[in-house]
Amino acid sequence: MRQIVIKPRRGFRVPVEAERISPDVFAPLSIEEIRSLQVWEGNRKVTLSDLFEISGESEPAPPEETVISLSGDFSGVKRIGENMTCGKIAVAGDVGMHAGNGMAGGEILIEGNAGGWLGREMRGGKIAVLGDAGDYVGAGYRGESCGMRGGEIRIEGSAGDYLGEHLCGGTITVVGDAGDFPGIANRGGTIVIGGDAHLPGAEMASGTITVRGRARVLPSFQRLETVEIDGLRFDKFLGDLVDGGKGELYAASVEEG
Amino acid sequence: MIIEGGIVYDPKNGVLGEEMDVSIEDGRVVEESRDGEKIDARGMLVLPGGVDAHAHIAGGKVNTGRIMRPEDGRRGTEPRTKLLRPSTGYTVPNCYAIGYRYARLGYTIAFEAATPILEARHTHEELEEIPIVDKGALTLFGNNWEVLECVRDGDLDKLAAFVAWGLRASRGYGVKVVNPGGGEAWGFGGNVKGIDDPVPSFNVTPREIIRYLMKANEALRLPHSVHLHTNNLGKPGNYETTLATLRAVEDIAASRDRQVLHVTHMQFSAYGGTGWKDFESKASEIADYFNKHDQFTMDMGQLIFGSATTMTADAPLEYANARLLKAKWSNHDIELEESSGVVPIVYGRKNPINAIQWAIGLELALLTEDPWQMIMTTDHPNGGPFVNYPEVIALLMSRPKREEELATLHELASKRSSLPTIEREMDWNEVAIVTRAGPAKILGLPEKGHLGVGADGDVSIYEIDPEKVDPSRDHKEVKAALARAKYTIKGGEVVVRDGEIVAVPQGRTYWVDASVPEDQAAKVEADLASKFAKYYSIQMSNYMVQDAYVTRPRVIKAGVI
Amino acid sequence: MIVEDVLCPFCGCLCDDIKVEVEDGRIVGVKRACRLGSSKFMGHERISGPMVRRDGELTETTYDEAYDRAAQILKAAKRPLLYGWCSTVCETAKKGILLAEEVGGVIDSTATVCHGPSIIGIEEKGLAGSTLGQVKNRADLIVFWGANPAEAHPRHTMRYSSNSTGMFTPEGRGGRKVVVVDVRRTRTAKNADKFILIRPGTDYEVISALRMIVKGKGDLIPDTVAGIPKSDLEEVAGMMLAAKFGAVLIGLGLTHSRGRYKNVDNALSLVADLNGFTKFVVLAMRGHYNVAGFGQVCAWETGYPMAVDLARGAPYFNPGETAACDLLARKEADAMMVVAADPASNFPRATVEAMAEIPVIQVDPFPNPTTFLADVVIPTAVCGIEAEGTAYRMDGLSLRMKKVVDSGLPTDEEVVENILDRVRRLADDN
Amino acid sequence: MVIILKAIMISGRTLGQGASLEAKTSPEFFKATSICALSESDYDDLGISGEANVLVRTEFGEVVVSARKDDGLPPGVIFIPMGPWANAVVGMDTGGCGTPLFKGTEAEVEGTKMRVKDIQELFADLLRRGGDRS
Repeated sequence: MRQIVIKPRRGFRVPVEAERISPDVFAPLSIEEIRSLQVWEGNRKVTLSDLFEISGESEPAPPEETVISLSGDFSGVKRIGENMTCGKIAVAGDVGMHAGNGMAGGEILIEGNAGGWLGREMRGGKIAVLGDAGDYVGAGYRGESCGMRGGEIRIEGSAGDYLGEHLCGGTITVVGDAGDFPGIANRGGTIVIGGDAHLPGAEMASGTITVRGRARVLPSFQRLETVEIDGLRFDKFLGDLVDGGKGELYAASVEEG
Repeated sequence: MIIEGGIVYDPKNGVLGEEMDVSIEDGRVVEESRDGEKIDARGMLVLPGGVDAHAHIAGGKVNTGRIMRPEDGRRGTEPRTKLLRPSTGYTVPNCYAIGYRYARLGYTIAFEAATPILEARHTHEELEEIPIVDKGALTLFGNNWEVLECVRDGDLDKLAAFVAWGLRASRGYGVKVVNPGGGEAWGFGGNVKGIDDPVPSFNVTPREIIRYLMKANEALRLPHSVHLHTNNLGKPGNYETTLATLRAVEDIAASRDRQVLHVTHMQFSAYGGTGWKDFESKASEIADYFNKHDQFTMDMGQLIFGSATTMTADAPLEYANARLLKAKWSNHDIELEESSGVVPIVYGRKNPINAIQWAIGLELALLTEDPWQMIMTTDHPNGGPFVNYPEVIALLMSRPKREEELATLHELASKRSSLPTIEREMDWNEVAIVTRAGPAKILGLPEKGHLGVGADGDVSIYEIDPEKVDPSRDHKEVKAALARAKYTIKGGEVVVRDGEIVAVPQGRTYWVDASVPEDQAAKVEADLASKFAKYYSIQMSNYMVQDAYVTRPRVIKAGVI
Repeated sequence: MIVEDVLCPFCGCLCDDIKVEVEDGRIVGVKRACRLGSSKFMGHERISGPMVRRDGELTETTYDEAYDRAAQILKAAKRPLLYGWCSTVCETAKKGILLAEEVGGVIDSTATVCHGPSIIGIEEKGLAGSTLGQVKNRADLIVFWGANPAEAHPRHTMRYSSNSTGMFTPEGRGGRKVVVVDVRRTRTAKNADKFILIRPGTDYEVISALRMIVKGKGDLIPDTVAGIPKSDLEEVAGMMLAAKFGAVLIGLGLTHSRGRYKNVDNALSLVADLNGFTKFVVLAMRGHYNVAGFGQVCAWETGYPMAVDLARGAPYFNPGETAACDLLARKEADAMMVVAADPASNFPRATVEAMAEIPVIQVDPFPNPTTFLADVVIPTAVCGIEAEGTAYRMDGLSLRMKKVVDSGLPTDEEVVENILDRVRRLADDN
Repeated sequence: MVIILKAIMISGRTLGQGASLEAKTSPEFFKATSICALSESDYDDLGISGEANVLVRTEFGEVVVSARKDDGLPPGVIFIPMGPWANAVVGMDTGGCGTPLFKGTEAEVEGTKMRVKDIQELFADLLRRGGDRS
């Protein structure tokens, strides 16, 4: 394994766009070449080493044997691990928006919180967040009919609104609460929410959403039966009938009124 | 400027692949240039600048497509440079991308195909932003209340006066008719089912609307003929409507040396079958008819696999599309004048309908014997974006390419069309006709589409040697060369070199100013004053497109003498 | 002198029939305009002259110095935000977008605190709309959802909607039904045939229930939806299905409430559903007279209607990330230029605090709280009264605004162009 | 004892606010905008009368505005015209779509003897903070 360690030299008030921080990009490069990769700080083109201290083995290695360790506050750094296909990124801290954009394989572990659009349009691989995640986890780009198509996202804390919007595949697990409209327009993905959710599964055509806490359920969902999963009783709903959906929604507790 | 030694195809002037020089001075082709600039075109193909007679490139519909499709916007993104504004979009590019991409293809003029008078100001705002190419807009008349009333009252003179007024009000170039009567019916959610189905509330039929508008068009001696999008477009079995429409106007004569009617994006109007299950091509029936009736012309409306954005004044069609595809749907009805719709679509190779549609466009182009009756288009972005023109040309020039493609398509493309049996391969002269000389003649643009003395100095030069390359076999080379002009010259200025934009001049906007007798004009004004007082939501004085919106006009005079 | 058919530079109605009386180069009377429009024509206190902040105080200066300062601020910024553009003409917006490209900025309009969510909804579902005249001539049912034209668009009902007359609507209000859905009984609601009072933040659920009923699945929904008896919803759905031409006119009640763009998204779906049975259109009741125009210009120039990030030279669009309030909430903007808008008043307080920490350039005819925070203040002519240009009505119709009187002040467009020129010169120097 | 009303705060356009929209420093704008409308029952429940002021508090801030009765408001919903007074208590979260939640903030309302700040006063503390002014 080749490990590259990256530490911010300072805080970033202006966001940094660093889609080059990816095992696929780093793998064939020497450490010096990695340092001189171009990233953007707002409207300024800078090199990676202008903003970050970079250390690690100098010799190139295959991407699947490349581990990128991010140490410090990366909450102002966007697009980390974009389109990565293998290897690993481990973040000891927070990350900014769009981490794991279009990711097809490999692994991202975030010990802190993740910004919005985590795993946007993800196709494969794994993302784990020990803290909270922002809005649009595993969602699509605006106007697209598909968000995440495959892979796994697990969030130990809570997630923001529009979790898994336009989900077309893959699995998202949120141990805490989800915000408004988790699984909206779901087209075949699986979402498990440990806590509460507001209007889950709106417009879903297929797929499964499980809310182990309390959910406010749309009037366009039909309550079918009570089922037991892992020792917890759930109301099972079919929906979203407003668009002829055949998705399954399980809610342990339903908000009335 | 002298373009030296290229292999020139200039069909209008009978130049068929001759090695010769082309001289340009003060923006026009001249016998001999004293100016020093020389362009070495030896071993290269030299054509007049491309002419796009039908594309949706500006105005409300196009911008609606952009606004509702950010996912399209992000495709084709290119950052700004010192010379260029940024580009975005594939099916609905921003204005700059439209100009740059036409220029890179070697096209130097393009016509927006459908503009309602009420919203023409918007169309011109966008046309003004499209760089490099010349442009114009066709004005929609087929569902306008004033038109319907003139037809109902049988008042051809007043109709002609209104058409002249409407062209001036919209700074429009020609008469576009889309699903005549259907757009008005859509005002209450209806449609017309054929050319003899009366339009609700107005008691006129599409047949009458088309005939009257054609007669008015010819009375005004407009440079272009009526430009028709047929009723029932996009529906299985519609070839019968298309043929019925043509038969209904066989007696009308053209007032100028051109067609009397142009039927646009014929691919969408050449369908057989009673439904989608037995959907089939009727391209050969349509082409047979055209081969016997040289007073009519058409354009292909070729389908391109992949993403497209359908946009048309045929609003009921778009609603049907959206429901069928479960796609997002925009609609825009325009008071007293038109309706329109926008729906994204992805054409799939393995989709039997799309595969047959793809074959139909090619059949039409190849079975119509006279290339002067046919224009190569994709009905951008309905059949697909115009950047795919090189693909279409390669298909027209190469039977092996067509066979390669057919092998990747749903088998019904071969079974329900005659495309596999068609041997014809267009040559460079025919390509020059269907992309340059033909559309220029059909539009009535004597200074475009050729390289004779006095023509506009619009030239495209491609890095392909017609004497060495066999387009049938080397179709990939053809496509690659056409996609990236070695040089595009616009008005005597090099705007593209080696496929890159090197200058960004502003083109001109064509519009037609047709004169009519004063008494007829007065009758129209009186009618309109009443309509504005009662029905329009704006004042008549704020209606007409002001000169500020057409800053570089090229005004073509026409009218009743 | 009476100037006829003047366009009103206030709300999205963009009324174009105003009569303005001018004497000695001053407006002395206005006819036909509503209270909002008249007030604007008759004039307000103006910014006295260009100013720059020195030692904490705004101090009068020359236009040249103001332009120079503005250019320096924008050029120095890594994340400049160029905001506003809706109470001005399209010609200003065009120059503004070019300026944003030149300085690698983010450009956004007041739609972001208005109908921005409606646009995001349109990106999901499309917009089944029409011009306002189509509503006037045909609509026999008007539904105002979260919209209160009686106060926000006072002439809307008379000119275009409930009370207008047209070809197929000769009886005007008498031949129409009006439904209002809102969280309070507004002045508009008081004129309705049917008023549905909903709880704030329940729009989405109520629309879903209506869609179920419209699609014949009403028996599957509960007896009450967010507190509303099903029978009320059935009555509204029945009115919708009975209409020959219905118009749903949506307001900020949808976009500013919980659910935001998804509320609009669902309303657009309802209208699409209804078109399977009868004719329906939906229109957003846009606020500023040219907020629609900025969206149009921005779309044809950059491909996107608002919230466009040009930092990397290629347009990038993602409200939630690239909208004005996003940048300020995350304190990432390091300079701000405000043209024809007042974010200090209209943004949440905590967002405004971020403005107070960065250099702010204001281009506007009128003093307002944004002036209090500005470092450079550049007064301009009032578009549509003292300057001509293009504006787009709420339904997307473009019209040319007139110049009625001369102010001697530069136009917004000229100011932006002057700053652009100076930015380019700074670039050349480097 | 101070009576505290829990309510949902919404903001929006009014004619008066609109007519003085471009005259933000005018007394008309102050009069039209620095107010809070309450349902009659909520108003009465607060134990206030006449030209009373109320303090509106949310998790994002607080503001003093003058109270009005509005028979169109249901109990539990309060209305402040759009503008800086309303925005003093609106949160900055943009809900992933760029737009703050101008309608629907949970608020507490109580009668107060405190004065309504005029527009200059409302921004006074922001002015003092001023950032890099070089």
